Amino acid sequence: MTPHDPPKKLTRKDFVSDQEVRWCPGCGDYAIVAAVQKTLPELGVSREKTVFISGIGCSSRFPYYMNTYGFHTIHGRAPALATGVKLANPELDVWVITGDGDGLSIGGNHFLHLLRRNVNLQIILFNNRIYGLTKGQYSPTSLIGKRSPSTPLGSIDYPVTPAAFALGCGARHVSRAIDIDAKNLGEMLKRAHAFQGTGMIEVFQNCPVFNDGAFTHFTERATAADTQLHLEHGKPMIFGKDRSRGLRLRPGSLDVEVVTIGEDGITEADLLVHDETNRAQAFLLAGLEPPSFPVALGVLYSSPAASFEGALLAQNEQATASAGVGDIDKLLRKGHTWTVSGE
Amino acid sequence: MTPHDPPKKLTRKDFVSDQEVRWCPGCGDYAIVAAVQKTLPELGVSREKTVFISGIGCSSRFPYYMNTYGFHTIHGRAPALATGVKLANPELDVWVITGDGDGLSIGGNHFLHLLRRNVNLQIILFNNRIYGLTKGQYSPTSLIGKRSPSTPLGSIDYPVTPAAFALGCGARHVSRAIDIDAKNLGEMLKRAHAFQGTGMIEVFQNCPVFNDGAFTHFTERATAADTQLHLEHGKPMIFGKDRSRGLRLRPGSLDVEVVTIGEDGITEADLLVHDETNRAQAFLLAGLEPPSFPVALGVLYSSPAASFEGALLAQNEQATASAGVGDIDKLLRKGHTWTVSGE
Amino acid sequence: MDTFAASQGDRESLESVVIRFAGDSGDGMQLTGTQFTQSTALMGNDLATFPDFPAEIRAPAGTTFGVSGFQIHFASRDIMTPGDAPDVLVAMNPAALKVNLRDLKPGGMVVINTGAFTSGNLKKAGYTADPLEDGTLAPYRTLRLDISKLTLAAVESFELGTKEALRCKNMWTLGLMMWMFDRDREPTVKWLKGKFAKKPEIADANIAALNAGHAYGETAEMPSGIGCYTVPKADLAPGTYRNITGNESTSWGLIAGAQLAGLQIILGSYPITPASTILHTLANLKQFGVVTFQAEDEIAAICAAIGASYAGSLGVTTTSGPGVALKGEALGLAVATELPLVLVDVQRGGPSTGLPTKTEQSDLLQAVYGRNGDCPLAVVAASTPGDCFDAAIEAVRLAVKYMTPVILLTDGSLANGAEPWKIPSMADYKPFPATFRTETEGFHPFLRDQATLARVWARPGTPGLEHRIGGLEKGYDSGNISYDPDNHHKMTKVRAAKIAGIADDIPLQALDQGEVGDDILVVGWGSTYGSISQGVRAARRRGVKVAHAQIRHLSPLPKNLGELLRSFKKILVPELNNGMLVKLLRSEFLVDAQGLNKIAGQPFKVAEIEAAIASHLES
Amino acid sequence: MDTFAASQGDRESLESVVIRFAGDSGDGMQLTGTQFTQSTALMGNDLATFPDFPAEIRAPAGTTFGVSGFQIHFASRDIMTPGDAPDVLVAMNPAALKVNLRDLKPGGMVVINTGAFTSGNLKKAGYTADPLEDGTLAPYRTLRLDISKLTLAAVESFELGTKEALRCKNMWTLGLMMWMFDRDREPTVKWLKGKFAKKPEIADANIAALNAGHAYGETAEMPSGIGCYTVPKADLAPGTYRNITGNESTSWGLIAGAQLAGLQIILGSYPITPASTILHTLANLKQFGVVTFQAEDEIAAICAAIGASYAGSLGVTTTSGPGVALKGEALGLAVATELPLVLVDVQRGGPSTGLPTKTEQSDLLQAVYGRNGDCPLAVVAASTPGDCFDAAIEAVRLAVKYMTPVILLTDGSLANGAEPWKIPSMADYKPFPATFRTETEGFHPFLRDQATLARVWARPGTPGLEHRIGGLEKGYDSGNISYDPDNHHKMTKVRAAKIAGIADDIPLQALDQGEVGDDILVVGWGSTYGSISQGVRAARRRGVKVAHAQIRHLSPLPKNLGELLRSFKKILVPELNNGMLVKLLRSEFLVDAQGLNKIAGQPFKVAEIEAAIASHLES
Ligand SMILES: Cc1ncc(C[n+]2csc(CCOP(=O)(O)OP(=O)(O)O)c2C)c(N)n1
Ligand SMILES: Cc1ncc(C[n+]2csc(CCOP(=O)(O)OP(=O)(O)O)c2C)c(N)n1
Ligand code: SF4
Ligand code: SF4
Ligand SMILES: [Mg+2]
Ligand SMILES: [Mg+2]
Repeated sequence: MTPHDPPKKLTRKDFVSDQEVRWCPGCGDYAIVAAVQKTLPELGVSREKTVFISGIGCSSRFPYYMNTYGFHTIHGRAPALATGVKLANPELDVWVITGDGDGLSIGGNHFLHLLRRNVNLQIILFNNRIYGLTKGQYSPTSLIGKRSPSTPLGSIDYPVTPAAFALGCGARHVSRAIDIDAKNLGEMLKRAHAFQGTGMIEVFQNCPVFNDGAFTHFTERATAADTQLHLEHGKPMIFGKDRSRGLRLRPGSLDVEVVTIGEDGITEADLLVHDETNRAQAFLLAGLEPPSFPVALGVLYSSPAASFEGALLAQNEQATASAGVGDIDKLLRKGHTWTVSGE
Repeated sequence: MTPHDPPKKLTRKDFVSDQEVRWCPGCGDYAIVAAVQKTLPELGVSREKTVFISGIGCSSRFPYYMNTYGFHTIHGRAPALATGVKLANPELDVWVITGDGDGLSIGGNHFLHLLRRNVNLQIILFNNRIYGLTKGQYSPTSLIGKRSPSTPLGSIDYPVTPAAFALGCGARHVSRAIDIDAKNLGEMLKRAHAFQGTGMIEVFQNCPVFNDGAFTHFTERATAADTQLHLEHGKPMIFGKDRSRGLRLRPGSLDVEVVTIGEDGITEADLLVHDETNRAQAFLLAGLEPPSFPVALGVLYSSPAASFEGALLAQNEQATASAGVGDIDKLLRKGHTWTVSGE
Repeated sequence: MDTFAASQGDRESLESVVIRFAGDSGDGMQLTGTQFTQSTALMGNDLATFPDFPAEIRAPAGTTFGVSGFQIHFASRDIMTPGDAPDVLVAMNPAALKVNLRDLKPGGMVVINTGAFTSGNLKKAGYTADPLEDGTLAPYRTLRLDISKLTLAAVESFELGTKEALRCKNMWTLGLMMWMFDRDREPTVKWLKGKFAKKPEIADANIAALNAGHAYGETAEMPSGIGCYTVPKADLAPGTYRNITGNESTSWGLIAGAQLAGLQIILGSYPITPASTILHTLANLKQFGVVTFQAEDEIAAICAAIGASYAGSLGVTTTSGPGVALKGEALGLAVATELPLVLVDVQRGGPSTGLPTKTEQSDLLQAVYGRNGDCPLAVVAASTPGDCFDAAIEAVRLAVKYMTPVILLTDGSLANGAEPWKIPSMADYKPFPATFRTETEGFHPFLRDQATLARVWARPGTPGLEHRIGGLEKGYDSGNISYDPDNHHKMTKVRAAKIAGIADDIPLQALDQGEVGDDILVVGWGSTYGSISQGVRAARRRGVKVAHAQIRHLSPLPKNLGELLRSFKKILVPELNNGMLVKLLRSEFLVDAQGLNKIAGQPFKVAEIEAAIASHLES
Repeated sequence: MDTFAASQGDRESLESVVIRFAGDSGDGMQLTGTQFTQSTALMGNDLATFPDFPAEIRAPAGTTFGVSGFQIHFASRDIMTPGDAPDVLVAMNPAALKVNLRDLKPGGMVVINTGAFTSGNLKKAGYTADPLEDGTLAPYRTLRLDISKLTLAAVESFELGTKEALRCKNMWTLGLMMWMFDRDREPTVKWLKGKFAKKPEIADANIAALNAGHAYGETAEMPSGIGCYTVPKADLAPGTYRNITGNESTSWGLIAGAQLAGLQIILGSYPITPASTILHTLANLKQFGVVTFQAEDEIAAICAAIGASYAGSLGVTTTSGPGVALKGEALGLAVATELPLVLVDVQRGGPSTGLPTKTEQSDLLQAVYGRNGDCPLAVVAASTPGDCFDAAIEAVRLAVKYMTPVILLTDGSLANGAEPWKIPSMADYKPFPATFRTETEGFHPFLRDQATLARVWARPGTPGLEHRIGGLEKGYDSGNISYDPDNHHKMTKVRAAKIAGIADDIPLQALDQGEVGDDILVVGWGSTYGSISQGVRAARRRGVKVAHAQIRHLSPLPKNLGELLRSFKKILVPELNNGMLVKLLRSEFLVDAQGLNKIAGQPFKVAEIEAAIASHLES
């Protein structure tokens, strides 16, 4: 380990690298990189201990723009690379950057195993429901009927819902934000960072070139209040322009419905209260979609547990404690040996 | 297509191949192959249209024992191979055979995409919570603390729950059975086969050599009634030796509790009624585990939708209908051409 | 355009011209180039093109890494390369000038949109001084126009927003260049009408810009050194021609091959540059019975193709280098189970992600050797964009006839480059129908045709042929799993002999130019065909005794190749890699072949080949 | 055991003996063999072993595919192979006899457990007649005993169930064989006590069986032709010895190498036969600072290793052929980012799943060429089980010094085979500590050491060295992404030169036997060392002028190799594949090397090498 000075007070600019940004004008990625650059100083982290690891895709160029350590790896494999980094040096603060193609198409398996292992790092999934870098083919999150160069008659695969998938994988911290909603995004970055384990953030990211407006039905300012449900642990699930609507458990079944406070005698007390630690509830929330439901944003699920690298490295300490620091000469001579003397 | 005679009445024996079975004595795989061989004649399928496709693992030797078409492919890739088979010939009746390592470790990504696409085939996951073929390393479904050749101090990864994972992937038919419970297993095979889409069956399979008794805490005859919950659509969730216990929704939250009928004024009417089409409920059921809860068996979730190959091949028909059967000479001459005459 | 010179009055006749259109990614240079090409093709010139995209993503306007280029070489004689250096550079902004000027021939012409030479753009391009002023352009003839302004004026009446209106400046420029080189605007007008059928005002504005650019040339007085030209028809073989890119012709060749085999294609593919457009093209041709499946990853793509072949279709998978690296294990399964399969590898710059949008030939050894075990398969390469059609048919033929995976190697320059192509007629191709086993008597799945050594193809669904196959070794006489030592030896030898035997079924290696007895043989493969061919021709014109052979079949190699090679004293092997074919030739035939290697993401220049021949002869 | 003959009274002294223990998978033959080996090693004989497991899974008892074998060759002179053909076959059941009898030397001895020759077992083994009766055994000397019954009697007093009791029959057999060849039972007794420490009655029963077998030999009258023997000590170099398998010594070598480099190992691995036991061994050695990570798949395994190297540890990944095929793309990333990495490939029979439990050398070309792009790396091979230790250290050294992935090739026969190994002392190895950049002045991540061309290693966590790397091409002078054509050419050449330069840092190729001027040179690599060495020795004894070179460094090849090869008129290259090294030698040095190829999942027999030398000399 190199000596580590107490972090001096850094600013956003300290995290901006000297590389020219190569995203299309108007790309949602700009807002995300800005949010990260703004948030890092607030987290009090140092540049040298921060590492961004990405796969391949437009989003995966992210590390180049961060004045920290960075590794732009190969398509889909960033979670595995990042796991190796944490095993080698658990003190590093690792952020994995991936896209809906990179993370859920070619990289789906590593995404699964990273989440279930609960390696202590943050993973930001840039979901633009399209393959940007390869010029606009549909992705695993594209909605059915998506016309793209590879699906001229419209896609037919049922899309995967990243948050639901993550929960199925055993993820322990699942959250959601919108590229241009800097406030909530910043908050989600902080929450994921604070989480001891894999903090997963899905960011709905607009690709103006190949999939413009994929999320406008719930990101538009005008209708946001009615189409977004901002979750807060311990708080009832309220939304709507005048905060008059809410989610209620449909009596006697595992299902929710939208209700209006004040109508049919419904009060705030009838609403479902968000419990971040309830996995089944998070799964249900992950599946809600406009127009029938608002989109659930914020921390859907958060339930800490030991981190993978922590437990693994503890075994190394345990082994050393019980067997002593390994001595190779002794190792080679353990068990049956015999000596031939020079006669 | 080769001409296809109406299937003659076949028996179990017709589905037994001439290859010697190479599993260890006592392996749960024997019971599963027997159940499949017994069930196929009951489904009225023909040998020549039936195809078993597997990856690599003890379980993946399955196709050799079936007197049908079979393909023992490479590790983890059977779902992708099988998708290709269905695209080439949707009339084939395809069964994918995989293990917890084959399907959820190296093959996790293909498992995900097969399920979300809803290709019309059946997939049987032999879950013995261990890598059998490679001599006993822990697998993604091994419980924490599993001592194995690669984890002498015990495994530390949180296991994946196959049914919950499948639901997160967007699976539309998720069921569970026990290797030696021939009745329920046969039933599940039939249900999966009847399902138009990917019918997923997780089979708890004992590996007496490397992971003996992994499931005895709920498969033992003596305690089975108290540790198994057999789901039936539209029926209340009752279990227990004298069928006196049941699952109830914990009032006001997305959570269940075990209750005793007759105690505290609880009647059957208070119990949760199984709804196969409720995905969030299925997710919750998938996570129930002894000793606090019984293990949910049977069809956890079933919600049909168009099959992938059906929709894809329909596009081909649509294209042909609108553009006419392709004529290559015309294709080559479409667009700008010019003629050079021999002067 | 050796004879290129100024002229003011009548059109000067030129034998050949190389123009490079260059601008920002957003400037529509690819379209401009394509339309110029289309029109040039219709004029009856021979031509070759080379589009050069920016790497990966649309960069912010004005930056050098966002520059997009399109080079066209057209002539009244037959040509085979997009040209070494442009005679004319069209630079739509400072970045385009910055990146491309160094390639321009001394004394060449630069057409400049001065309207884009703002101080902001100059800075973005990395210019500290204005190249229009500081003498940078002194060695060249320049035509400086504020194309932006001229375009705005031309489309004023359509009342588009400024942004929309400025989008027409590529058409204005195209119009001007069409005037300059005497091209017909009609095809472009037609194309614009079709493309913007739903937005006729946009079509009309573009047409107006096109015409205005042309009119400008007709009427405005040109500075000295700038004239107008004509390039007479080339003497092409009679027939109907079209312009074609390599990825198009690969796609069509696959369809044609499948039809000749009587099979449907199942394409399993995962998008990757520069192979993706094959997937796109085939996805639009479903009426040909092609099923296209965009898989979740490279491995699933090939595995689905293998599954499809197992089920009796022709499995195809298309990718580029990194994708091939991922497919190695599955390729091995196809070799072991002896199933037909075509893998198209559109090679690009490596290693690793490398230079994704640049061309290279560095997957040859991966194609031949990149799998575990003794794992032989057939490898075929295409040499020009149009040739991809025949190469694809050949790949399908070998795959089906020999029950083997075949790797078809093309590359980025073939994929995106275009050339006029004499359209063949399907009637001229001999069908090679696949046969499926139906006879149950004596059947086992590894029964072989004694001539080809191909195993039988027994489709699931066929009554009585139920069988199991897999990646484990199989008994020669039963097809069942076999761990027998001698059997494994025999099967390994049979698999090798099957591929080696293809040599009896492919043409003998011919010389493209020159003859046995010449002083030196230049041996190439793949997309270097044009450069080598022209380089050799030039050297021969100078009296050098040099011959040229271009190898299509790389595994197995042609039967007579060793003898042919040994009949030359010197052998030069130009490759766009660090030396791969040269290794195969040396090890196979023990000839002292020497490499000429360029690993710069770009095709050989004709001059580079010529120079290498000269220096190799001296050495 | 050429001098093998019957004797009844005193022990007859033999120079060498080959015994094969064979039985059902459940019969504990591997244990029996290992214990016999242990004891033989302690007796001071030289020895080599070859375990031969059934493929993949435990098969139902009594079947031929469930037969497990363990061959040991021990002698009073130095030997290097497990022996061509057994002198003694121990057959615990009919299937074992069926599978192994054909390998026995004519006139050899068969020890048979007649108790297992039930009609059921005969049928399972595929015998239609009883081989004990039908003359099958006539060419051999047989010792027929109902070992099952004798064992039951021996352990009667322990009141085990019959099944448990019968489990002791391998110890009974071992006791008998120890009597026959004069081995010490003590180490086995000790081992049994340790192994069954928690079940002392099982330990005692086994010991009783062992002793009973021995006593049987002492007391019972042997049939004619069966005697008792002794094999005197071998003349081994002085030192402390142990018995070691290749996978053990590979594991230990990796640890030793990491310690010499001052690095911790992060092993990313996915289980696969026959490599898994390296993972198992290292998982048990956490006190050496090795972190073992069983990844979700082959790709994650290597990617985690690359991540670990990026973070400043030594990333290692272990696998076999199909796993290597999957790791190609990631290997390319490690080459492009120039990170140290050791990939251990324990080769097995291919292609595809092939023969997973059998040995082969067919990944050589995959190791050298199996990636997209020009993607050079170093390749090192181990030649004996014990040599895996030094080969692993060498792989680590090159990886760290040259910032490159290194592939270490071993194979199934090395992995599971054992030999007595003179234990080295760590003090005899020169450390090669890794250095990490800390100086910020003038830093960029692709700064190179001008001697080795290795780039600097700048560990995340180091203040002031923040930087970004990746798989895209990098500028030689900045380390930033570069699409510049000339830069790509330069970087490709530098990557190649770095690997080629390793040739200056490895030993010159020496001759193991013979000298320049001999009539023929036999060139091998990897596990063929023992067979070639003995084959050459035998030929030389017969007066043939034959030399032997075994190549450790396969990429780059030793500097003097070309010269050495060219100084022989004939070159023979035996390989357990269809011809791979021979291709490299021919293309690199243009020498007419010829292959001797065996692709049967088994090592060469000494006699096969000898015969090939003879026939090659004649040709
Ligand atoms: C092995 C391999 N196959 C294919 C590709 C091509 N490729 C690069 S990025 C990408 C998809 C990117 O999509 P996504 O992850 O959603 O990122 P986005 O560009 O949308 O941010 C693909 C298919 C590759 N780089 N490597
Ligand atoms: C590429 C590759 N890597 C590793 C292996 C080794 N391998 C074979 S089966 C297997 C795991 C089997 O586990 P599972 O799928 O649970 O099947 P089981 O044997 O338990 O039925 C592994 C790791 C392989 N065959 N191929
Ligand atoms: S293609 Fe889409 S995602 Fe990629 S940089 Fe452009 S706008 Fe952003
Ligand atoms: S190892 Fe386990 S899973 Fe495999 S065949 Fe034996 S008992 Fe069955
Ligand atoms: Mg995307
Ligand atoms: Mg398993």
